[in-house]
Amino acid sequence: MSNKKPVEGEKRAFLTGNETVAWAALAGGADIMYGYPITPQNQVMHTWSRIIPPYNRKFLQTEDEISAGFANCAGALAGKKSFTATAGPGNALMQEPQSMAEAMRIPAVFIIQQRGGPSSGTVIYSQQELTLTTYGGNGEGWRIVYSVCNHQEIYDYTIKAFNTAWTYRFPTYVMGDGYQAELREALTIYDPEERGIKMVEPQPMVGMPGKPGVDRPPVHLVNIYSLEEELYDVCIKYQMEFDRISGEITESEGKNTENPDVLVIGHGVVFRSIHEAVKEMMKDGLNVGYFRPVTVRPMDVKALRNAVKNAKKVLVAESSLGQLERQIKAYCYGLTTPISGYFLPGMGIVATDIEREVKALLKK
Amino acid sequence: MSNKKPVEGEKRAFLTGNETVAWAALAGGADIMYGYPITPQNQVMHTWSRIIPPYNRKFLQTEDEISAGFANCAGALAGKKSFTATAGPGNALMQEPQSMAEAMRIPAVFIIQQRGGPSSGTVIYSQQELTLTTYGGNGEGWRIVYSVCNHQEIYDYTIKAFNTAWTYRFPTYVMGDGYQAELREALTIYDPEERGIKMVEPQPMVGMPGKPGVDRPPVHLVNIYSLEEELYDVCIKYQMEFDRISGEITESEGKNTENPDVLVIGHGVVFRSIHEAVKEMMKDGLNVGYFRPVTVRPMDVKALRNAVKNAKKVLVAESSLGQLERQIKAYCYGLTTPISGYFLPGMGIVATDIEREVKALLKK
Amino acid sequence: MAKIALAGEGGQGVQAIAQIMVNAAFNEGKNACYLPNFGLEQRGGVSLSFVQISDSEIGAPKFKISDIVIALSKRAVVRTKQYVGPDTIFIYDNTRVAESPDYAARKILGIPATDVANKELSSRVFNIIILGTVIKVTGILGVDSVKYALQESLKEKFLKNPDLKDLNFKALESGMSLVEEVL
Amino acid sequence: MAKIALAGEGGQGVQAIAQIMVNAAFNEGKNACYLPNFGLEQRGGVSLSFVQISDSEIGAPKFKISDIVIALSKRAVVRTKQYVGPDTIFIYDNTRVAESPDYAARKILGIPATDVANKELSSRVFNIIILGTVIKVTGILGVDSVKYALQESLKEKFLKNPDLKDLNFKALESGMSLVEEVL
Amino acid sequence: MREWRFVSYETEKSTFSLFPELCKGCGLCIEKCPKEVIVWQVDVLGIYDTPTVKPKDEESCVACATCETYCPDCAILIEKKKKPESKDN
Amino acid sequence: MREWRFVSYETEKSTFSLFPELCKGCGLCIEKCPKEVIVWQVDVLGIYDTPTVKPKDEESCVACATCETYCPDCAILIEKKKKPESKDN
Amino acid sequence: MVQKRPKIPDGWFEDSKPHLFCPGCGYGIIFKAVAQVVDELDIRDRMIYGIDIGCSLLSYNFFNFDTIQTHHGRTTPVIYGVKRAVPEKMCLGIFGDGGGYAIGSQHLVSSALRNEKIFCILANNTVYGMTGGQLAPTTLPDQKTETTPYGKKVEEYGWPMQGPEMIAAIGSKDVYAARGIVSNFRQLKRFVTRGFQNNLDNRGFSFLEVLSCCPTNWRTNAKETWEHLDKVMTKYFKPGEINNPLEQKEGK
Amino acid sequence: MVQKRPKIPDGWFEDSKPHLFCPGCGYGIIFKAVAQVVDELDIRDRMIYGIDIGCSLLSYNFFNFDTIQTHHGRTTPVIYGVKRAVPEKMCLGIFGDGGGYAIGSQHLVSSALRNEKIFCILANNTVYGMTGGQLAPTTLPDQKTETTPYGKKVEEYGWPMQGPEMIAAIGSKDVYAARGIVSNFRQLKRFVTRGFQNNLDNRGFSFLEVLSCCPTNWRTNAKETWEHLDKVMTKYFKPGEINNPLEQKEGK
Ligand SMILES: Cc1ncc(C[n+]2csc(CCOP(=O)(O)OP(=O)(O)O)c2C)c(N)n1
Ligand SMILES: Cc1ncc(C[n+]2csc(CCOP(=O)(O)OP(=O)(O)O)c2C)c(N)n1
Ligand code: SF4
Ligand code: SF4
Ligand code: SF4
Ligand code: SF4
Ligand code: SF4
Ligand code: SF4
Ligand SMILES: [Mg+2]
Ligand SMILES: [Mg+2]
Repeated sequence: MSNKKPVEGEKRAFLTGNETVAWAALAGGADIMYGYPITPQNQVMHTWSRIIPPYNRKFLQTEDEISAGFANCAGALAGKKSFTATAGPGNALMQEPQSMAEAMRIPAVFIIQQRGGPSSGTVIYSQQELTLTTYGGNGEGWRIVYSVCNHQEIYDYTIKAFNTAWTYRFPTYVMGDGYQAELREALTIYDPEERGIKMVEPQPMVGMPGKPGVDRPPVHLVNIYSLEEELYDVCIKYQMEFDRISGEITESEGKNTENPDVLVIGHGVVFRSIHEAVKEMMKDGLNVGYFRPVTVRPMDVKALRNAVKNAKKVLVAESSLGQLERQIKAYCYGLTTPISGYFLPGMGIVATDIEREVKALLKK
Repeated sequence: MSNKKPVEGEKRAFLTGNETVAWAALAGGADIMYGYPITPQNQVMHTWSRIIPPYNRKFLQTEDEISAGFANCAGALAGKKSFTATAGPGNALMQEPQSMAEAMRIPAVFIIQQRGGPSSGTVIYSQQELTLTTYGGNGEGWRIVYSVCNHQEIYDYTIKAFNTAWTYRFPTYVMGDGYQAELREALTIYDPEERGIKMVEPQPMVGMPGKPGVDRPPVHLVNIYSLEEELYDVCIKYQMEFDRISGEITESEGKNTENPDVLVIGHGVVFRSIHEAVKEMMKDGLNVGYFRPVTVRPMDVKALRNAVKNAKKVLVAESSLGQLERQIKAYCYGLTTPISGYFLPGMGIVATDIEREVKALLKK
Repeated sequence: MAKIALAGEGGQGVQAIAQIMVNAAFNEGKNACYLPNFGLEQRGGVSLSFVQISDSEIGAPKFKISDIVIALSKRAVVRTKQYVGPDTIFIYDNTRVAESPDYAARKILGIPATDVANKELSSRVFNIIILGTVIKVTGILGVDSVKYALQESLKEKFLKNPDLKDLNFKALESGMSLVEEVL
Repeated sequence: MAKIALAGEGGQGVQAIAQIMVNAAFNEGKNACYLPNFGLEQRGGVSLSFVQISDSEIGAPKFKISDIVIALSKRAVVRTKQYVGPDTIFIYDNTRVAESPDYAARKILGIPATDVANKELSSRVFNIIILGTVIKVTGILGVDSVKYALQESLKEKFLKNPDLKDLNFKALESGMSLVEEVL
Repeated sequence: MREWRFVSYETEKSTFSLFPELCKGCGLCIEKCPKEVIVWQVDVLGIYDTPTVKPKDEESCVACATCETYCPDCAILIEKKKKPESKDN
Repeated sequence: MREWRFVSYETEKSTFSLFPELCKGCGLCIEKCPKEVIVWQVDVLGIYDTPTVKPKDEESCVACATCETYCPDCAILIEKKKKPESKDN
Repeated sequence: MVQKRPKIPDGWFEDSKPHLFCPGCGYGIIFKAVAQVVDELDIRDRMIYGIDIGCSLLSYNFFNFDTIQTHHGRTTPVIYGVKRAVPEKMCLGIFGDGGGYAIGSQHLVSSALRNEKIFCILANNTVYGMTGGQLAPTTLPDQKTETTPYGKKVEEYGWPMQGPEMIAAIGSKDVYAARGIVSNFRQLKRFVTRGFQNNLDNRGFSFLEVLSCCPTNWRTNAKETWEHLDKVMTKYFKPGEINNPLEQKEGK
Repeated sequence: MVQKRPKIPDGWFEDSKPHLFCPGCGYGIIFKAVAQVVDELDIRDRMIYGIDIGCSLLSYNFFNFDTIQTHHGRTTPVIYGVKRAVPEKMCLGIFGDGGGYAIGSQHLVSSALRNEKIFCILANNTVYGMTGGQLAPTTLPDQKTETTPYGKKVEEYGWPMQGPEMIAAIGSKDVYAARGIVSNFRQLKRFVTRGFQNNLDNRGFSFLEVLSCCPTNWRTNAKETWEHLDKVMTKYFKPGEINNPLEQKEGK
């Protein structure tokens, strides 16, 4: 990595979400991206490969998402800040390596730009990869997933993702969607160190200095175990660590969560509409509020339960068929606030949709 | 398919679970299996390829699970009763075609023998593929999943799976695990038609008789859409159909669910221990009961909620880190019966475990 | 707040004028965003663009009902129907689209942009005429700031051929007056 | 109900005797099941087998504490430690394993099966001697039904060499009496 | 049977027909014609409002149908005219 | 440094050592020896309680170390003896 | 003036025309060859046609025969899946160089190995067309793509993939492996015919790479398109039959 | 009697011996050649070693250098992933014919294509060893496996895969492609050395198939094992160098 700073000071910029990812990765000190084209994340790769030459970062287009995912794990194992980006069927295909990253505690970073599903679906937009991104693979969801809602957040959380990954050594995700990926809007880009954000130094898990067997023992990393008991011990240990660090990681925001007549819950880009709608309705004197998980894995369960408990009614709005609602209900088990869902799988949700639904709930 | 019946009348047999799958598929009229080796399902393939020659069925070992999954879809599209079997990382890898099966309503049958996870985990056993099997891929879980607990059920539900798939045209699963796969135990094998089980005839979705464009229009099957609205319509339609047929499909069993002090919930092989433990405790005069979902997707929500509501306390026992508990809590949102979990990821649970946990709950 | 949906054939420069508009808004310190649509085909689909300009924060990147819809071809007229509401001003190129659509909009305005471009200016600045009409109808952007953004985005072309600048500015103004006539 | 864990080196015939036992139980109309363990290696791992025979329904295929543990090699003794509880009868081959393990079992019995096999019978029937001891200790299966199952499973070998049948039956009986001596 | 709009041009050896609803104005035919017969025209616009093509004159076309063969959209139809002598028959 | 149990056999041209904790009794060495020197033995058992191997006599071995090379488990060590003449020096 | 009909092959599904491909796209020419051969061999009622995600997807309603649109790179397992289930069908898959040589190369390799009785046609346009022009396994040295914006470096990404040569090297003598080019229609049709014939004879796998053009991502006009095909691409990819189990070996 | 030490190469991790492979398994011989060459080239401190799920996994603690156990077929992307991130490392992957020619063949093909500067060694034992002896892409005609219990039919599954030939055909002249056999240790070591050398020179991808033995699944005794290797397998697979970008072409 060269010493030249990609971003000096603070700058307003007008970018697409995909461009924002690439610039944030650059500013966040990413060393290498491995990727395979898929709409709507292509432009992350395009931008990255276009802007890196002066900074001595690397890019490899692999033969498929399986490879991109495994190579991404490899880059991180080798001690480099490594990332990839994918979507939809590519995300499904990449679960195999993501699952290895969970099992081996590999601090690889994944960018997910959700598209319509199932299967090829559309190349446009959805929130139908929530379950897949938070709990995909044959594992237990040892992943940290930031669900962003605007370009500023894309920038901030992409930088943060590298720090989270390398601090806690769980695979870390920034989850956006096709709308955000292709949308052009303004944000402030900056050099994180200048803002006082300490960037965590990556550490190799293989290939450390010294001759193995002479200067140090060789490192032998595995993800398979001979006995049930061995795997069990690993599972319990990692789960406990995941639970322990969750308190440090979870992020959420809420408004008027003290005692709203209706609390609206949503994540990612849908939150923009929720935010707008709730603001408008509050202006109109309606007693409504919102709760938004920023980390969808782990979830800020305490804040969530609090908000749900205080509300008279809850509306979960999402561009999928209840993937968020299912999680909310599981996390809030034991509470009795009625929860209803507004689901537009693969379609955008606008503020007037939210207002209409909330008002219908208020009337009931 | 030759007319020779693989099983005449009823017969006691002493088989492994994997052998049972193969015999059931044969008796159930499966035409072709596509598969890729992975422990613990290998013996399904071994047995199938060994027993089929007299019956003119087919087998293809493919180059990976992706291929096995897509070829499985293809066999069904071509109007053949087609199935595959996989596990663990193979199941993760096979999500891409499973997702296509959901999107195109392909009546393909999948046998899942869960092994330890995440990643390679163990080749032995777990219940850690519940989330993956019920909600894997970038979709909405339009799948029908039977979670079996003994060899008789493996036989019964493998036969049933073909009927379910070809009746409702959703991909259909029989989910077991490594223990059941390798266990040898007794069961009754039979010819389904002789038992009065009407086997549903498969119907091709492509390659029907006649010259396209002359005798009939050509068939053009897709899983991708140009507009969000098109995909939305498909999603809503399929979800409604899935919901509509759920009432016909869901299966569950319960004991002493009227008013138990502790209700134990578990699926698959763990239910064997629950069953034994509850029986013993009831003998001892304890007021305990159980609920067991047979279809883990769709879930018999009505019976489940009823059982949970009536119970004073609920214990969810599973060989995974809360995958079933999460679903139970989501389905039971609004109820207040305390639910606690007993989780042994990748390890077997025995009756004495259940008894101990239940008694601890009773004391609290 | 202005929500503008622009639609046309590939090559008509729809995305370019969306870009100029949001650049102008950005320079003015307004909130602005623009979402191109993307279909499956690389070519041949209707090119759509969703532009929003506002003094306050912007919600969803894609809206369902437009304040203004601009449709530049027959297919574009059909494709944009869903974005038309009772308050929408619907503008179409009446050189290319003979019949006025019977959408239940607030106003439906036919602009002979193609005709004017071909006859009075140059077919190349067809989209700038359209830009002019949008600017006029919305009134949300300053003409100078649009000119500045236009200049920035065509800087290199203008450098090579200084006459182009004039041509484009004329087109812009002509678009503005064309729509004034029918408003 | 009997829960039996058998462990040995590959080639010692552990799985074969598990199979014969459950077959005998099946023929007697009992509930029976047997779960082989499988590790990663094709060879070289300790071969384990979990057998359950019962008059009533059988719960989990794998149990945590055995009624009877049979360990036929040093590694098998170590590997099976976790299945030993205070009520377990632990049987090991004291030809191969010199020291008696100090597990907190109900009984720990050393059987010179290898010695007897090599000296009095044939090393090939080593596992059948073990089968005899298990049958004796559990008492859950009829000797005749075990003999029948044994015969069935070795039918072809017995056909080729009728002396084998005698040898095997002798081994079975010798196993039964060996354990009787130490019980 | 669907009807396609067309324009036909008579040349000595061929009838050159163009189906504007199929022509996308790619120009492949122009470059592939061995006799450089085909030229752009704007009198008839293609499906994407692009210029379409026509033979530049009545003499050059040899009715080889290369253009027809290579048009990816089947927008050209070449009908070979019977040789003059056969006309006399 | 780990110590391995071993048994050594002196032959004219070599010292043939076997490490029973490494020998798995596969027999590959027996079949690969160009001089058919190696035979099974049960006096020393291998790691899986299998028979191990030894040279059949003192004459046949030519100290070529083929057995050592092909033993997948490094269970054989062949030490070539210096030629008798050098012994005299 | 009598009504004239365009020479749309019977094998094309006329209702879906004009088709969805870009102006000047080579796929149209390939599809013309395919439909003509299908008509000549009179096998339309036996056809099962599979397509990738990739520009071939745009042919989901192109033909007058049954079509399955699959996933990116997965056409091959879908069509051999059909063939194994109903061997009387003629199974054709068409996909791009990304689908065939990158994400789906294991399927191609394995179909050649197992000698699946299917016909795969791969459009080599040296880019990922549908996703907007990224690097493909066939991208030429120094070619600029969206993911090699400064030109593809051979040190980084190697030389262009030699597909039919690879297929032929895998081992079976019964595999038909050839490379055509959209600028030579006669040859292309001959290769398509033989590809089908090899399946009709139940002899073996047929693989045809076709040098195709993508004027959209190449940003070429018609003249440049033909030149690039004939002069540049053929420097790296030699048209011809690499393995022909049918007697008649292709001379030119 | 003085303490004698077995001739375990320095490159082996002695604490893990005796290793986990079956008696008579060919992997042990391959690993001996590898370790000897690593020691001779003195590159232990630069080694990153990747293994599949497949019997190669049993070497997860075999060597005295850093090891990553990956997934079935995924060793290749993991080690080229490392190489691209830290090019100063020497990246070696060892896996089976199932991992290399079936589920991971896209990675092998692509590594050859992109000329990744890594070294892949593939153990060809004509079966899936670890999972108990199913069909592999290399399975011989009529060979009985668990999934071809009546013998592999060539009509159904084709001829045995010609791996190094395929790798060589993909296109790059800088790829080292060879086939060794565990019964010819001298040659095997030479090929291993050249494979590493091609990476050390930063020239290109190195691929070495090794005809190996699986007495467990073959159910052969030692004599039959060697015979099967030398007499039967070599009928279908020719040992030698298929492509050698280093000067010294291998004669025999
Ligand atoms: C699993 C998966 N990965 C990636 C994609 C995105 N994708 C769609 S088409 C395409 C590339 C198409 O290129 P090619 O196969 O060469 O076909 P062409 O469009 O050039 O004909 C890609 C990468 C996808 N749809 N699915
Ligand atoms: C994704 C996935 N599919 C399948 C398996 C199961 N599996 C483990 S090893 C193996 C085959 C090993 O054969 P090969 O690659 O030839 O190696 P060998 O054991 O013969 O050396 C298979 C299919 C797996 N672990 N992961
Ligand atoms: S006629 Fe065909 S080849 Fe010629 S320009 Fe039109 S579409 Fe292109
Ligand atoms: S028929 Fe031949 S000569 Fe005539 S225009 Fe077409 S290509 Fe040119
Ligand atoms: S050194 Fe050579 S001759 Fe001596 S035993 Fe070994 S292989 Fe045989
Ligand atoms: S010494 Fe080596 S080769 Fe010989 S039997 Fe023992 S393990 Fe096998
Ligand atoms: S992008 Fe290229 S390959 Fe795809 S349709 Fe357009 S021209 Fe053809
Ligand atoms: S199963 Fe075969 S390949 Fe695997 S360790 Fe045993 S002998 Fe070697
Ligand atoms: Mg392409
Ligand atoms: Mg193998």
